[in-house]
Amino acid sequence: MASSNKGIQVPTPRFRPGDRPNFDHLDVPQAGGLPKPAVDADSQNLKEFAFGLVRVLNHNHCAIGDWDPHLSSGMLLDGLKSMVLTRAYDNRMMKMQRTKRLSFYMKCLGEEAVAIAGAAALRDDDMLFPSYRQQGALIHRGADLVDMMCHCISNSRDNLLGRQLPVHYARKDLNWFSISGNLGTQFPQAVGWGVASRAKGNDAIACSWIGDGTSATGDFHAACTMASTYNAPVILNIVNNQWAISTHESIAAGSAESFAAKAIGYGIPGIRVDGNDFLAVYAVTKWAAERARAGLGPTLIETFTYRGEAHSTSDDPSKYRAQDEWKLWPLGDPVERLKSHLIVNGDWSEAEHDDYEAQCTDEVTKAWKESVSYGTLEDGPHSPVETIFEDVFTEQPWHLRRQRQALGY
Amino acid sequence: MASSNKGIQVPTPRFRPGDRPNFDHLDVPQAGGLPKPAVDADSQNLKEFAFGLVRVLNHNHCAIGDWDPHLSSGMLLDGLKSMVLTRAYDNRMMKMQRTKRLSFYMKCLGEEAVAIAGAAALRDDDMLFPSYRQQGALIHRGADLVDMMCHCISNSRDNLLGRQLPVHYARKDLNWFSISGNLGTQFPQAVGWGVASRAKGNDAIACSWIGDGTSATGDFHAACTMASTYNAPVILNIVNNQWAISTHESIAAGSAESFAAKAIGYGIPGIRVDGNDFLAVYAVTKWAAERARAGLGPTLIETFTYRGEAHSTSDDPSKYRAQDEWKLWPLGDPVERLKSHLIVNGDWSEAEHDDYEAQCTDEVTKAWKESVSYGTLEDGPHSPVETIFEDVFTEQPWHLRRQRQALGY
Amino acid sequence: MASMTMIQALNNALDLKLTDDPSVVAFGEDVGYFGGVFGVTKGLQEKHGSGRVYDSPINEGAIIAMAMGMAVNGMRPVAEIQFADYIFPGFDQILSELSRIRYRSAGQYTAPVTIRTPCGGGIYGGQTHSMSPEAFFTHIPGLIVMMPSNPYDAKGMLISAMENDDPVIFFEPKRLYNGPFTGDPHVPASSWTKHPKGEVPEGHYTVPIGKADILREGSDVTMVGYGTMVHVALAAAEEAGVDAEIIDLRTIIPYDVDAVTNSVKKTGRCIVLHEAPRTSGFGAELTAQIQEDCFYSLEAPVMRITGWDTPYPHAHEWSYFPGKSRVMQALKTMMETV
Amino acid sequence: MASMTMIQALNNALDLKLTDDPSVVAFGEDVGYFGGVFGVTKGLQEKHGSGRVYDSPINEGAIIAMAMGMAVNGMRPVAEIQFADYIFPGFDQILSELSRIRYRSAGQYTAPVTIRTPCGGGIYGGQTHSMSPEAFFTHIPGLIVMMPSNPYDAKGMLISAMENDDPVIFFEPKRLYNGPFTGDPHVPASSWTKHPKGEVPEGHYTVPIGKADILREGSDVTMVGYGTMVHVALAAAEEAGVDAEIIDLRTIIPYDVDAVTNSVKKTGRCIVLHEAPRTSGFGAELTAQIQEDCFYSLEAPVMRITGWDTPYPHAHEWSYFPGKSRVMQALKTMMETV
Ligand SMILES: Cc1ncc(C[n+]2csc(CCOP(=O)(O)OP(=O)(O)O)c2C)c(N)n1
Ligand SMILES: Cc1ncc(C[n+]2csc(CCOP(=O)(O)OP(=O)(O)O)c2C)c(N)n1
Ligand SMILES: [Mg+2]
Ligand SMILES: [Mg+2]
Repeated sequence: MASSNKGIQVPTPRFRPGDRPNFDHLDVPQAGGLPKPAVDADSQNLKEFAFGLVRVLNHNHCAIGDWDPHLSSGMLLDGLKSMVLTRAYDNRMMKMQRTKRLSFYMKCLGEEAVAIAGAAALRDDDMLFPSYRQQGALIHRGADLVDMMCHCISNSRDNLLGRQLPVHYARKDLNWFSISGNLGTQFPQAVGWGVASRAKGNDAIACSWIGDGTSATGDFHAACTMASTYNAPVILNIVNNQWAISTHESIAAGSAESFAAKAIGYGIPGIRVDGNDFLAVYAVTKWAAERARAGLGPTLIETFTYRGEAHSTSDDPSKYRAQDEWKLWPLGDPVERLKSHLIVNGDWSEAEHDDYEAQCTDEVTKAWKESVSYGTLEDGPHSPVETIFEDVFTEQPWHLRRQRQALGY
Repeated sequence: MASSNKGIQVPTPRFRPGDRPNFDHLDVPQAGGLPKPAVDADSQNLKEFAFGLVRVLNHNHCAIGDWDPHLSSGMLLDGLKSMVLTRAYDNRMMKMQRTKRLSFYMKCLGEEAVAIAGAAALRDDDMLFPSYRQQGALIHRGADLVDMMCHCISNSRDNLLGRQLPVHYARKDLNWFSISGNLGTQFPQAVGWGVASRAKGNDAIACSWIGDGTSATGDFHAACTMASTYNAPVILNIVNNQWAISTHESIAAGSAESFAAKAIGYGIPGIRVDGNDFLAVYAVTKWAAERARAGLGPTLIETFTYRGEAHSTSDDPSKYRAQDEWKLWPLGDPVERLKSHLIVNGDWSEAEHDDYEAQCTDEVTKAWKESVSYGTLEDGPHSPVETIFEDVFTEQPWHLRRQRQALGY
Repeated sequence: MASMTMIQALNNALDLKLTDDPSVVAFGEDVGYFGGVFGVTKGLQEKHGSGRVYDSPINEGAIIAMAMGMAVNGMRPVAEIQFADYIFPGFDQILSELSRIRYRSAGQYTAPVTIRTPCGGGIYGGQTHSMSPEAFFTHIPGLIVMMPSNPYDAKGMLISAMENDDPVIFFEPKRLYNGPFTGDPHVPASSWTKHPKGEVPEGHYTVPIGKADILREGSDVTMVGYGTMVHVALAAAEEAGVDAEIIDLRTIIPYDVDAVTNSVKKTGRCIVLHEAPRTSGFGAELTAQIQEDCFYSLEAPVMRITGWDTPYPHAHEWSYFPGKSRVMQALKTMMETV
Repeated sequence: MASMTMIQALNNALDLKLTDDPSVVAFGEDVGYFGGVFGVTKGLQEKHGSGRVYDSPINEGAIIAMAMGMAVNGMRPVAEIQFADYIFPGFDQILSELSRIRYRSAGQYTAPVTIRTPCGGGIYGGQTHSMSPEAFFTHIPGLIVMMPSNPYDAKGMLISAMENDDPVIFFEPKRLYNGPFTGDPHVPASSWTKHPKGEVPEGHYTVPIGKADILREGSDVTMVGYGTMVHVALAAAEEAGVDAEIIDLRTIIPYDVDAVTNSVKKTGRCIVLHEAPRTSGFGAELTAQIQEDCFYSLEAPVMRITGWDTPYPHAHEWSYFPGKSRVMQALKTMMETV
């Protein structure tokens, strides 16, 4: 890296508002270019995967190469449908936040494949430790939209009793951990969960996701270190969507060649995968899951993708990044790519897709109507007020009892 | 890694008390085997250095290969003398701790070259952020033994006013940072120091050392991440002396191939060096220093060595490791190796060495006598009692004034 | 003089010091190009360059350690922690390092670092964007802890913090960023334009560390607080028609013990207020000290009005926040105690 | 019954639970083969296997996060933090995660984790091996905080902690590990053998969470403390000839408010004691609550005997430690106050 001799050097993104993005500098390898290693391959021999990019869908929307998971059309359609439904859900919730029906929202536009293909490649009893941008996996696991919405609007049916910010779902019934507002904390917890699974003689594994920005946290290092030491059955995903709020991924990456490369320092496989390629994400996750389940330890996956929308409803990306970045993103839109693949395969059509999109919009509208019938954040009803003193401890100690009474309950 | 499917897996050292150590499994490459890259080489092309072992002194005690720093006999002798003096100092202090003249002590037996060759390769205005096992560097920078001892026995001349545990030296006049009892905290601080140096237009760099065990801390990741992001002029050393108190290095390493390999994930050069080879440590440090000084960023160095003695005066290593490990350690004793090299070169002799050792013992004895004349921990005199309330803030606020008065001062 | 929000006042303080003093740098998550998620550093990178005002990776421990390393090398960094709730990954660097470096090196090394961080609830931020964690920092010897309640103080206090040689934890009550707030979410938000403390001199001035502000003199009861709660106290006393003496501590450590003691000795009654949980909150320290120093003047026990000992709940934010009605009720009880 | 040191009693509690309950694991730095730097886990790896008792990398945040993840998956991990001074790299995982998981998931997920850690001074450990950081944890809703003062309690309390469904921070006053200590370093160290609380049943028993122990009944003054300080209080009261009622809280959160209130109402005077720094120490909370609940019974202000607001100095350890003479002086002042 060339450099001057004075002053603090800070990486800058190539494009800022007003610039015309051009991603020619991104080396996007051909689909099918990388071999698929055996599940029990030694991590020492897998280093190239940390610098490459596993891709299955080629420009003609065909699945090629070793990594093609050869999924049935049914499974592919399920994945596509989850992605389309997730997008419809996100759009609706965003709109509702804009009319102040919920306090906050976060979309996953452009990253739907990351979570949904990931979840699809796992067993239902595998435990997910998500960040706030994997709602697709929750939907794919069959969460009822009404339940999800009730949480987001903190109404009387919110299973979290209005305690959590919207989108911080917790669903034990779906093996979905409680999302934390503190970045990265779930990564080493997932390792602990996985270690306990083996301790108990189970073969369920844990899977967690953090963002590119979050890879800088101490908890990232904690997770990778512990996963390597205890050979934990866990899949650790870094979702590199290029941005952390307004901060470009280069601030977390520094001069690193990839986020997956960090795996090498822990002696675990690190695989970089096209995050907008449903089949590739599925295949890599499946490989890592089989490996973990067989007692062969953790895998670090970098899903290379792009955050299509604002970080959350609290920021306006046009203030810090060039307007068309997502449109010009060379890895495309995961929904369009899987859709085209299904159409090329003869398993789907534009018309069916349009119909399905309309159906999702309806479903989401219906769910919304039902949800607000159980209350909204603004007008209630919410959970009973005295619940704010519950679940702090198993039993309410005297000081909380006094405080509850002081509030009149 | 082969593995069973149930139960928590924990790495274990090969040898425990009662075992006969055998280090045949260690792949010790020949001296001179690795090329020396250009100072401005791209870190992407330096990965092999993270898995190799830079060695200069061969079995015949000759310096060979690209990394030979071609040091003058004077410099080599200075290094040897610092090592011998450090060892004498350590021995004396250990003995004095055993007779309760100081509360605590930590030796660096077997690791003298790490700190001393490191310091020798740096400029005096380069700032050192040491851990507690680099006393050799302090001695090499010319610290007066009496001053060091006065600190260790917390007497009236302790420059730290008796506030710190022994061996936690702080010497601004020697560009030696204040040693912390909290492992690893100095690593990211060193990065900040380095960044500030550049901000001010200076070319002084920072150099820090942590242990193999400490590489697991969050601060390690903080340091490497920040160093990479801001291209900081800093040398980050992991002193892999095989043990962290009773914990074998495999607990921090997990299945990693080396500690230097962690550098790859940050896109910075990672170099593994024979830590018992003075010339190799010097050469690698010098290379990293030139690189950093030229504005080319940080380097992570793993110095591969062995902790010859107890962790500190608080533990007994015969309780957790095989007795002869250090004697059988294939990389030998750094003092013997440099001594033999100088003898082979004709610049030193056994007799001169013996004389010098005796001289060091005398010097240390003399220093000890003088030190205790200024007080000891047990009997004082110490710093004035009221100093415990000073330096908490620049000015003493009312609550500390009241407390001081309550104590009668 | 100009009318400024608290955000503008803080921005102005930073701008001034960045201009004045080449050793000042400001950094943190999203602090650079974007200007911070609340806009406190807006425009500063453009004006002072990316070598002075810049983004950092998401690692609060690293941010604080970096700042400390820079400070040890003669700089005066101002680090932003995006939300006070996220300061804890940096807690060890603050407690074990920043707060002790002067002490443990016997004055050889010092760390004039200012850590700015928005705190407090009132924006439906849920349990991870609402904390008021000041009490933790008051239990760490060697840290100055401050919290302004208005734009004028914010600027003067931040400049004092940046010019001070000790590390400062500088809490910014985010609910006050854009206007005063009396604790009733149903009253339309007011703005700093109409508030006298929204008038801020454009040049350099300081508000001294350790000096409280008596916002209102009174004889019935002393109310001691800082940040958002002083506005709540003012409004509650007003509405309850109680002649309260209201003290804005501004500096929490070392706080203005004389202002507090003199007032309580005069009024004989005291309510301490904070938004943080009650148990071991800074109100406990104030109460303990007041009962010690003013025991023979007290006509009633010192009363604490605080947040509850629970995480800050999202939907029931206004049942958690110690708002006007709770303070009025406390005033009533307090004045009825004989 | 057997005579045990506190180390042996803790070891025995762990051994018992490891035997009883397959979901229990114990881990931490040097906890496995070596048995911990103070020997609390000695022999347990050999007996229960390296899959139950094992070493961890040096990352306290990782240790706590691991424990939490395991607990969420049905286990009951006991994590050791080698010194309480080193718990802060794990502070975020404790505060943001462990303490809140039950709350934020509305009871779906719970984390029955016990974090054991030696605390306190008295062994010339300097500022990084002497801290008593309990107050920080008392300000975090959702944590149980305990500190035993003798072998009998240590075992019964540790078993209670391990069987409880809430996370517990379990402080072990290291100065008491091998014998009671009355705060005078010049008196020869005594051993647990001669102490009634050194008699420890070999089987399972519990000391209930939240229940204080009245070590001595008395009518002149109430002394409230925990850990090492209760021994100092006992010795000081004895030597001063004051008829003190001495309460060992044992559980700090939630503490036994009835025991404290009843006693202070009876005696009319109170001294609270801890080794931690004074400002915002747990003594502040106790004092604030006592003056609220017992205001009309108090004949003198509640007095705090604590460590100073400085790091724990190495050489002047005994000027820092709130030892017998300071407590006796306080008793004198207290009894003279009318
Ligand atoms: C410990 C912590 N620090 C800061 C924040 C504030 N914050 C929330 S999201 C975010 C950016 C995260 O970026 P990334 O990890 O890339 O995830 P993405 O949003 O892109 O999915 C930040 C800084 C936080 N939630 N937690
Ligand atoms: C944060 C923290 N955790 C734990 C400790 C206790 N401790 C002191 S030294 C040590 C082992 C360090 O081993 P390593 O990093 O390999 O350094 P070495 O002693 O071998 O030089 C431990 C666990 C500490 N000082 N700080
Ligand atoms: Mg991102
Ligand atoms: Mg080591």
